[in-house]
Formats: sequence, structure tokens, C-alpha cells
Amino acid sequence: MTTDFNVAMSGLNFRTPLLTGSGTFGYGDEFLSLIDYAPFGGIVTKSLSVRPRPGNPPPRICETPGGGVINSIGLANPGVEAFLAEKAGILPVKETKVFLSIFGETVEEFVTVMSRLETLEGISGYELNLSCPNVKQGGISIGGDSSAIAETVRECRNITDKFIAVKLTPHHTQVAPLAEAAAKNGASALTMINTLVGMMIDVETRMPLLGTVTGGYSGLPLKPVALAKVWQASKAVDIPIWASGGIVNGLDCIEFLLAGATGLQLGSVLFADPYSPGRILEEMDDYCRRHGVKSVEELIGALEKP
Amino acid sequence: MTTDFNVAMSGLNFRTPLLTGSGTFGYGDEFLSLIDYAPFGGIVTKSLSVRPRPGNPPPRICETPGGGVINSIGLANPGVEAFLAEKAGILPVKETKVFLSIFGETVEEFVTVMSRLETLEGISGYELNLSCPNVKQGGISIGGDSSAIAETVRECRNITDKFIAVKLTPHHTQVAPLAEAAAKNGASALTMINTLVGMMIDVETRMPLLGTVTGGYSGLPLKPVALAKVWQASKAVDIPIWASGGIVNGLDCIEFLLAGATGLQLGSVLFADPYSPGRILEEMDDYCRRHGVKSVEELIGALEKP
Amino acid sequence: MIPPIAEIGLVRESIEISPNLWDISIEAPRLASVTRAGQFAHVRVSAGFDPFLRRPLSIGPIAGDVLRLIFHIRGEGTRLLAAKRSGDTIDLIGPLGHPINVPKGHNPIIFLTGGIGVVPLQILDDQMPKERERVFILGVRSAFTIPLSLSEAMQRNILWASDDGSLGYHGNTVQLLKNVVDGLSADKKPLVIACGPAGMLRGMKKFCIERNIPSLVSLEVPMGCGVGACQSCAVPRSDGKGYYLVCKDGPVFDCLDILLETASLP
Amino acid sequence: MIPPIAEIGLVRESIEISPNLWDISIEAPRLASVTRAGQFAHVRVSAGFDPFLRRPLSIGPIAGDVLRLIFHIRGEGTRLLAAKRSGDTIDLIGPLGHPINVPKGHNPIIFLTGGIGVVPLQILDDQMPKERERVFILGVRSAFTIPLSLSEAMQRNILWASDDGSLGYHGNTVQLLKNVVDGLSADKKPLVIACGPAGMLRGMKKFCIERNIPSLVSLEVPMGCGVGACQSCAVPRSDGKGYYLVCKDGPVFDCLDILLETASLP
Ligand SMILES: Cc1cc2nc3c(=O)[nH]c(=O)nc-3n(C[C@H](O)[C@H](O)[C@H](O)COP(=O)(O)OP(=O)(O)OC[C@H]3O[C@@H](n4cnc5c(N)ncnc54)[C@H](O)[C@@H]3O)c2cc1C
Ligand SMILES: Cc1cc2nc3c(=O)[nH]c(=O)nc-3n(C[C@H](O)[C@H](O)[C@H](O)COP(=O)(O)OP(=O)(O)OC[C@H]3O[C@@H](n4cnc5c(N)ncnc54)[C@H](O)[C@@H]3O)c2cc1C
Ligand SMILES: Cc1cc2nc3c(=O)[nH]c(=O)nc-3n(C[C@H](O)[C@H](O)[C@H](O)COP(=O)(O)O)c2cc1C
Ligand SMILES: Cc1cc2nc3c(=O)[nH]c(=O)nc-3n(C[C@H](O)[C@H](O)[C@H](O)COP(=O)(O)O)c2cc1C
Ligand code: FES
Ligand code: FES
Repeated sequence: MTTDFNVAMSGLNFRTPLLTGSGTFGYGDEFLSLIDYAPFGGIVTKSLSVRPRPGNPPPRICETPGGGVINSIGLANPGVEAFLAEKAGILPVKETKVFLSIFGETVEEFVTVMSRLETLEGISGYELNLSCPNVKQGGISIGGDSSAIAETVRECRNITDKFIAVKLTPHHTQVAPLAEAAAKNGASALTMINTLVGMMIDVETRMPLLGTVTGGYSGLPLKPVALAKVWQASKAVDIPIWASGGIVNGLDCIEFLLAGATGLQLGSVLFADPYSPGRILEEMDDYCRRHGVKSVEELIGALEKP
Repeated sequence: MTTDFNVAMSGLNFRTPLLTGSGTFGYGDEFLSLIDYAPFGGIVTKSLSVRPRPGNPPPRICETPGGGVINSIGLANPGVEAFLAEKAGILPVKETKVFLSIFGETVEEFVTVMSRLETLEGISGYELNLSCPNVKQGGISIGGDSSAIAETVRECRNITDKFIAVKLTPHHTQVAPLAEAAAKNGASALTMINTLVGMMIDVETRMPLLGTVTGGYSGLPLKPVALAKVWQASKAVDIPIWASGGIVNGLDCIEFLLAGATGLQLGSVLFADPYSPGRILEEMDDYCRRHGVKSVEELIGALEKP
Repeated sequence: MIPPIAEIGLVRESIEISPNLWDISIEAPRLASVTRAGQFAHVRVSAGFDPFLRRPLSIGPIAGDVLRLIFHIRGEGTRLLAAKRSGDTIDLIGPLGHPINVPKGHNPIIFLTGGIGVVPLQILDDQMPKERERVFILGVRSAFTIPLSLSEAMQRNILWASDDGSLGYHGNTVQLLKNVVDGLSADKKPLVIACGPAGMLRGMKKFCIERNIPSLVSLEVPMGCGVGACQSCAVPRSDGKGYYLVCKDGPVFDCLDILLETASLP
Repeated sequence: MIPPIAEIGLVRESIEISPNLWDISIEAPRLASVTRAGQFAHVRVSAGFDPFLRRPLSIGPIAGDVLRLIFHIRGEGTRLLAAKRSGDTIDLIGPLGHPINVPKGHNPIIFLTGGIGVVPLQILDDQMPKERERVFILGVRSAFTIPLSLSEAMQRNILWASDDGSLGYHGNTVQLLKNVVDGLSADKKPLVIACGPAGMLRGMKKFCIERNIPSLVSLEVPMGCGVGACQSCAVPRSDGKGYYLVCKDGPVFDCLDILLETASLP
């Protein structure tokens, strides 16, 4: 490959723009025997909360026609203490940059989790999940309110110098106030977007396909929504944008870069095609060669005016 | 067909639950030579505003992989006065019930348009478009604020006794406050949902596929989101729900009925398959016969608990 | 204008006349009997909804009950259409748009066509009274990519222009148009009717305005409904009063009525 | 446990052994050499992303480099898989889940299988030491819908149960299990290993608890990653401490460890 994939973001250098989407790559160890981690600029781990969360009643995953996936995991995780005791050792900090995703129902919970995680070595930063559709409190409701976002980010910034990405929901009418609230209070990047709220019904049994009725809608159908939000967010703020939503190939990545993204998260695609990171870099390289692009940084925000 | 398709809603009887989605069926005359209107319980016309709106710069429509459509019409319409002078005569009030969609940038504009339309004979009611993603002001921003919804619906209710459906955007974190604001102030029904904001880029030209960059995302990918919102809204309020989003066949309709919808809007499907209303009724009839359902009203909200 | 009708056509023949250029003959008696030059059909390409929308295609030459669609494979929709075989059915809505109304008092009528743009003008050529003087210009990339059969090409009196010089005039159609116009005697009142790539149309408009020659263009823009209901197919009016709809007001327009210069054409 | 590996298998043969029941033989030497009874493969069904997810399928009998997937067509994913033909490739991840660990000191081992549930237990039957006493119960709808070939059926010493009485015992597998257990001498310490429809598993669990017989079940639930990363495949633990993951902790569980009664099983 001849393209330069390095991207710089808020003081960190990433060897490629590729990242994982939180919750689709566990704590980073499960895929070690299957794939090479070199194509990743970094990985984002499953969201951690103060207390253990068993997660939602199953079934927790279903598909939609047209390449969609809906999940209702419900942020199942062992809680920050059990994580530190049992799982922190498995983080692939040698293989790639690691960003720990944090979830809280209140600002204090975000701060508590982060201050415990600050004790770890080798971590590059955090992603604040202000947008989970699968829990009743926190997440999506904090994430819809710019003053709650501002406070959460500010309090977290107070206790760390590391990279903080803030992940937002697409369920808002205007992205600018939310994006600005994050950017002005110390966010290093915005992750656009978490899943949409979706639902499926089996008409034969009259039952919803998920135990919680609704869940988080990801995969191909999310891409046009994510693109719009990445573009709007990149107009609203100067910090880098991490794109999340429906990326399955290299041309999807090019679209997101043109729309203004700097980081590119692979989410559900890792289930279908865990080998996608390598393939996607090759597809991007192919595009860049055909278009005389030397470095992917040239593409960021390079959308032509209509 | 042996199924009883009649549905009663807020004092009106509809011969079937099928309606059109505003903006996909013009003012109701364009399809007269092509299809039979008997399968429709009613039609909803293109949103009208106080002043004529030329609409957005083209291109105004594109497709997404997986059966999505994105439009950026921008509420092009002749304005209420020209409509009354030139188009009101063509409304198919003999063929079916007609609901006029209204769009305004302020509460006053909604009221102005409605009071002018109140002069027409044979109209069954209105749909308030509080959710257009393709205009800078009004619509989606009024539609994201429960007090603005409350005021708009209340003021409109003051000047008409007719049916008022209120159409909401999926871009909100909690549907209940918005739905209640509409229901408590006199809405006869809620229409869930208008399009998502979406975007596509041609990576070869680096140009967005729409003249306005972003547009309203409809078609198959919208269905899981619309189902979730219909279900959430039907839990939140007692007024009937009109479903809008990705309906293309009879089983989609059954899903929406089970989730709590009473009306079923056919939108983009009318472009691909204008004959769909008849086909869809047959498909619903087939399902009802297989499941011993005598009247579609039995299906409304009849989702089983998981 | 005849209101649109629905017809399930029966594919009679499907030929790849040059690479990625397909010519499908469809038995569709009702459409074949009412369609006039310049009108188009809105064609369902998939039995499902992916791709979701119909594709607008000019109705090409008609013989008896059989009409033809002649198209370039551009994306998924035209690819699916090209996969249709004799005996398959095609769901058509048409005839859509206004027939081309050739204003009286002009002569010669100059058909200026580029590539696939020849399609709507072939049927005009067939339907126009024999005695009307005409010049038929067709621009192609090369002699190997011509959008009609050899026998059809021979039938019509075509002035060829090719980018690579392998057929007729070496150069583009607008240059050839200029030569044709320059060669006309002063008493002639030519009218240009053009269909083809956006660049050709813009060049033609500029030239015709310079020479004060009236001109009509047939436009291609993305469409939703095809019947005037959705306002997807807008082109900017030159009088500043908003937009025309290609499906309802067109697809053929007087060049002076539209802002061809800034219109977004695929 | 062997970490999962990726292998592109080569389809050797694909047979519809009874209506909508397919048996695909796949050359996949690395997987074939390491897979043990009870493990499964996560199978890519489409080169694109519609349907999006892989499908989990038990790895069936292995012979040399060749493993078999035996499956019922349920929806789009298995339909696509059934369309694979000799020479096609299949993208496999495996072996996933824990091998079945048959606890010592039990005899006979009773394989209780219903329909396609026979698949993971065939390989256990093959891999278990010959001298271990076993009873192999297989329930089917009728003699016409058996999930293995006639020669395989003969090879194994199968006790049949059929809903319509056309093969073996007329009734369901749990009733037959009861008869089998009732016929055992008092010194026997049977163990049941079951795989099949949810109703059968629940009936079996109830019976085994009544008779104080230990039992293992192999579960099927919708999966995302298949490798323990996404938590999609949860089943409720009976100790109230949340959930087990079928892909990582299973797919075979001691009946007493999980809330089979309330678990949502497709
Ligand atoms: C009135 C009219 C007559 C036409 N006649 C012909 C003809 O005779 N022969 C021919 O080859 N082509 C013709 N076209 C263009 C033809 O409609 C497009 O080439 C076709 O829609 C491309 O579809 P696709 O799926 O192959 O391409 P894609 O690029 O995959 O299409 C994606 C979307 O863009 C739209 N689109 C893409 N290109 C065009 C275009 N040039 N014009 C309009 N919509 C477009 C498609 O309809 C579709 O919705 C005509 C267009 C119009 C409006
Ligand atoms: C560990 C394990 C081993 C299995 N072994 C076999 C086997 O050997 N033979 C066999 O026929 N089937 C087996 N199954 C079930 C098989 O995975 C499903 O039948 C299959 O996924 C259905 O896919 P589909 O696209 O045809 O059906 P659809 O109903 O269209 O599938 C839609 C979605 O639901 C999931 N799904 C549907 N049914 C099931 C199910 N029963 N279990 C898990 N997920 C489901 C699919 O994976 C898919 O994501 C096994 C399942 C598991 C978990
Ligand atoms: C099974 C599953 C679990 C997820 N868990 C989390 C999570 O814990 N925290 C989070 O921020 N996002 C979570 N997500 C959202 C993804 O990180 C990602 O934003 C989303 O899936 C959209 O991207 P995609 O279309 O590429 O999958 C989860 C997604 C899936 C499919
Ligand atoms: C071309 C187009 C124009 C539309 N115009 C309007 C409009 O004027 N007012 C409105 O309330 N909704 C409008 N909509 C939204 C539809 O009414 C409908 O809510 C949406 O398309 C989702 O349904 P569908 O997936 O069935 O198309 C428009 C949709 C399309 C595709
Ligand atoms: S395509 Fe719908 S108005 Fe022209
Ligand atoms: S399927 Fe992902 S954890 Fe089991």
C-alpha cells in the first residue's frame, strides 16, 4: 500500500484512522487469534459502568432486511472494579492504542469510573457513551441535553489529560449545541453516532424480536444518518470527528472522510467480517491511488460544494 | 377479501387504515388515471405554507443501498392562496377522505394557513408537519420542543373542529413529552414519523448527491425506527397513531398495527409501486385469514409481551 | 395530453448493441399506440425495493405494438434492466411528459444528439412529416460505440461526429453544429432540438444564443414519482420564478426558459 | 480451549437429505483437525452484508479434512447457504464454544436429540470411546424427515421417536426417554445430553430433575460475534447472577445452571 494512513488528532498520532466501535470488540482480546491489529489506529472497548450490569433480557440481537442489525445488550459489563481486577490485564495495549468507553447514569458515575481507570498504564484515552439507547437512564437522556453534556465533559476533563471522545446519539434535532457543549468543555473528539432506536416484530408470533422490544439499530441503514451527523458536527466544531455507523468498506470510509471525519469506527461489520480492517485499508488505498491522494488527511472535509 | 378493514379514529370512520404520506401523492390528482382510490381510507396532501416555496436547489432525490430514498424537496408548494385559487378544485374529495398537510415556520403561520383552508368544503382534516428536515426554520425545530408543539396544536384546535394529525420527527430522545403535548392540546392523531436526516456522497466527484447536502431519509431503512416510535407513542398517549416509514407490503402494515398504529401511510412506495394500495390490502387480508383475524382493529396494539 | 397509464410490457428481444448499451424491444400495445416523440416511461427495475425507485427512460422507436428502450448501463437499475430476457415482463408507466412540439416556420430542424441522447429524437424523426427538412447530428466516442443498429443508422441521414475521428467529423457535436449552421443559406431559419450530455447542451445553448437560433433541449434529472406529484425533478427557471418539473413540464424545454448553465444535470 | 481460527472452506458436496434439510461437506483441514464434539462454526452466508450477520452452525461429523454442516432452511441465511455448490467457498470461523465434557462415572450416556439437534451429538457419538455405553434417541416428525442419511442412521444404534408413529416409538422424545430410564436396572447412573427444540429441552429438564438425573443441553440463540465480544447470546443463569454467554460459556450447559424454563429460545 502506498497511501499514508497516519492521522493526527488532538495531540495523538494514529497509524490509521480505523478504530473499533464500542461494544463490538469486547475488551480487545477476543479477536487476537483471528486478526492482525496493525490496521487499527486504535480500539474502543465495551462501555464500563460503576456497578456490574447484567444486561437486558434476551433475545438481544436481530437483523432487519437491507443489512441492519438491532441489539439490546443493555451495556452488560462487569463494572469497573471487576474489570480492573480481571480484565485490565488483557487489554491489547501493545498491539494498538486503547480507548476505554465509559457509561454512567449521572455525571458522578462517569467521574467515578474514569478516576478508577486513570490508575491503568498504557491507555490512550476514553470515549464517553452519552448515547446508549438501551438503558432507561443516563446515556441517551444526558446525551440529548447540552448542559448535561457540558457538565459531564468538564468534570471528566478535570481528572484526566488523556484523549476524551464524546459519543452522541442521532436522536436530536440540532447537533450544533450538543457538539459545542462537548468541544468547549474539553472533548478531544466527537463520535458520531451511536445507534438509532429501532424495533422488529415477528408477525407470526406477534412478538418483538428483542426482549426489550426496542434496541439500537446499526449496520448499513445507519450510514446515511451517520454521514449527515458527521458533516453537521464537523461544521459546528473544530475538534476531530470519529465516524460510527454502517461502515463496511473502504468507499464508506472515503465518504466519511470527505464529510469531515478523522476517525472511522468499525462496528457491526466486525461480526460479519472480522477481517474487514485489512480489507478496508486496501480498498482505501486503491481509491487514493486512483485519485492521486497521497495521504488520507487530504480527504478530511474535502467534500465539494454542490 | 373477507377482512373488515374499517377503522374508527377520533370520531371519523375510515374504510381502510391506508393513507398516503404527505409529499408523495401531490394534491391527490396526479395518480387518478393510474390507480383506484378505493383502497385508501384517506389521503394526506403535500404540505402547504403561507407563502409559495420554490423548494431546494436540485438534485432533490437520491437512493441509498438497501432500499432507502433521500429527498430534499424543501416543501416546494404554491402557497395557500395559489392553492385555493388553482388546485383546491382538483382535490379528490369524492374518491376518498382528504387531509391537508400544513407547514409553518411559526405558530402564526400554521394558524394562518389553516384558517384559509377552513373555507374549503369536503375536507376531513389536517396534518401538521412539525418535522420537516429540509427547511432551516420551523418544522423540525418546533417539532423538537414540547411547549412549541403544545402551542401550535392548541392554536390550531381553536379554529377547527376537524381532525388534526400531528406529524413528529424521529430526532428526539424521548417521544412521550412531545406526544403528550400534542394529545393534551387537541390532536386527533399523531403521525410517527417524518424522515430521518440523511446524506450520500459520490466519492468519484466528491459531491453530495443532493443539492442541499442532507435530506430526508425514507424507505425500507426507516421502518425499524418508525416501528419503535409508533410503539413508544402508543404507550405514551391514547389518541390514534398514524404510522409512516418504510411501509411497502401488507406484513409491514401488520407489524405497525401490532405496534399500536391505527392509520398506515404509504409514502415512497407510491413512487416504485403506485398500485401498492390494492396489493397491500390483499396481503393484509391474506394474513388476517391465516390468523383468524376478522377485523384489522383486533390487531391494533396486539403485540405480545416478550 | 394523455394521462399516464400502467402497462405490463412483454420483452420481445434484448440486444447489447455496443458494450453496455442495450436495446430492449417490448410489446406494450397501449403505450405503443399513444406515445409521441419526446415522452418517456417510468420503468420498474426490481420486483422488490432495492433499488427503490423506478428509472425514467425515453421511449424509443415504435413499430406496431412494440416500443423500444435504449439505454446505457450506469448503475444497478440499468444493470437489472439489461438482465431482462425475451419473455420477461416489465412494469411501465407512461407516456410521461409532453410530446415535443416542433414550432412551425423553422427549417431545417437540426437534431443535435450525443450518445444515448439519440433515443427520443429517433422517434421524432420517425413521426415528423417526411417533407420537413432536417439535419440529424449524432456524436459518439468512436465508431465502435454507436447507440443504434447499423441498419437504423443507414436509414436515417446521419451526420456523425466522433471524439476519436473514427466516424464522420473529428470533434464534438457543437463544432459540427457550427459548421452545419455556417453552411446554411441566409434564408434558412434553423431550429435545434438537442438531447445528450450536459456539456453538449450547455455548449449548444451558448452557440444558439450567439447566433440567435431557437433551441429545445430534452433533460435528464433524477426522478421520484414521474407524474408531477413529488417535485423531485426540478430544474431552475431562467425567469427566477423557481423551478420547472422535468416530468410534468418537460422533459423538453425551450433553452431560454431554463437555467441550463447552473442546472445540476447528472 | 483452542482459540478460534479463520478458514475458507471448500464445498465438496451439498445434498438435500430431506425437504429443506441440507448436508454440506466442506474441506476445511485446519478446522477438521481441531474441532471437538459440541463446538460450532460461525458461517458467513453472504459475500455482502444483507443478511448482515454470520450464522452459527454446529460442526457435524468429521472425516479426515472434511467437516459437515447439517441444517434446516429457516430463513434467508440458511437459504443462501443451501445454494452453495461443490467448488464454492465458505468463510468459517471456528471451532467456537467449549467441547462437550462428558463427566465420568455415568452410564449409559443418553443422547436425546430432536430433528436437527442430532448434529452436534453425532460427532460426540463418533468421538466418545467405543466402550462407553450409550442410548441414542432421535425424535422426528415422520419417517420422511430424518436429519441424516440412511447409512448413517443404520450405523448408529438409534432409538427413533416420531410424532406420527411412522418410525419407531409413536410419541415425543421425552416420553421415550422416560421409557428408556424406566427400563434401566437400578445400579445405572444415566446422564442425558440433549439438543433439540426448546419444548423438548424443557420437558427433559423437568423429567430429569424429578428423577434426579444429571443432564446437559446444547443451546441455540441468536448471535452477533460468536467469540464472546458482544454479549448478544445471553441465557439467564439459575443462580440469579445474570447471564451466561452461549458462544463463550456454552453452547452446552448443565441444565441446573441455566433458567431453561424462562430462557427465550428461538
Ligand atoms: C426523461 C428521461 C429520459 C431518459 N432517457 C434515457 C434513455 O433513453 N436512455 C438512457 O440510457 N438513459 C436515459 N435517461 C437516464 C436514465 O434515467 C439513467 O441513466 C438511469 O436512471 C440510471 O439508473 P441506474 O440505476 O443505472 O444508475 P444509478 O446511478 O445507480 O442511479 C441512481 C439513481 O440516480 C438516478 N439517475 C442516475 N443517473 C440519472 C440520469 N442521467 N437521469 C436521471 N436519473 C438518473 C437513477 O434514476 C436512480 O434513482 C433518461 C432520464 C430521464 C429523466
Ligand atoms: C451453537 C449453535 C449451533 C447451531 N447448530 C445448528 C445446526 O447444526 N443446524 C441447524 O439447522 N441450525 C443450527 N443452529 C441454528 C441456526 O443458527 C439457525 O437456524 C440459523 O441461524 C437461522 O438463520 P436463517 O437466516 O436461516 O433464519 P432467520 O430466521 O432468517 O434468521 C434471522 C436471525 O436470527 C438468527 N436465528 C434464527 N433462528 C436461530 C436459531 N435457532 N438459533 C440461533 N440463531 C437463530 C439468525 O442467526 C439470524 O441472525 C445453531 C445455532 C447455534 C447458536
Ligand atoms: C452488539 C452491540 C453492542 C454495542 N455496545 C455499545 C456500547 O457498549 N457502547 C457504545 O458506545 N456503543 C455500543 N454500540 C454501538 C456501536 O459502537 C456503534 O456506534 C454502532 O453499532 C453503529 O456502528 P455500526 O453500524 O458500524 O455498527 C454497540 C453496538 C452493537 C451492535
Ligand atoms: C419526496 C418526498 C417528499 C415529502 N414531502 C413531505 C411533506 O411535504 N410533508 C411531510 O410531512 N412529509 C413529507 N415527506 C415525508 C413522507 O410523508 C413520509 O413521512 C416519509 O417519506 C416516510 O415514509 P416512507 O418511508 O413510506 O416514504 C416526503 C417524503 C418524500 C419521499
Ligand atoms: S418526478 Fe415526481 S414531480 Fe417529477
Ligand atoms: S455472540 Fe457475541 S458474545 Fe456471544
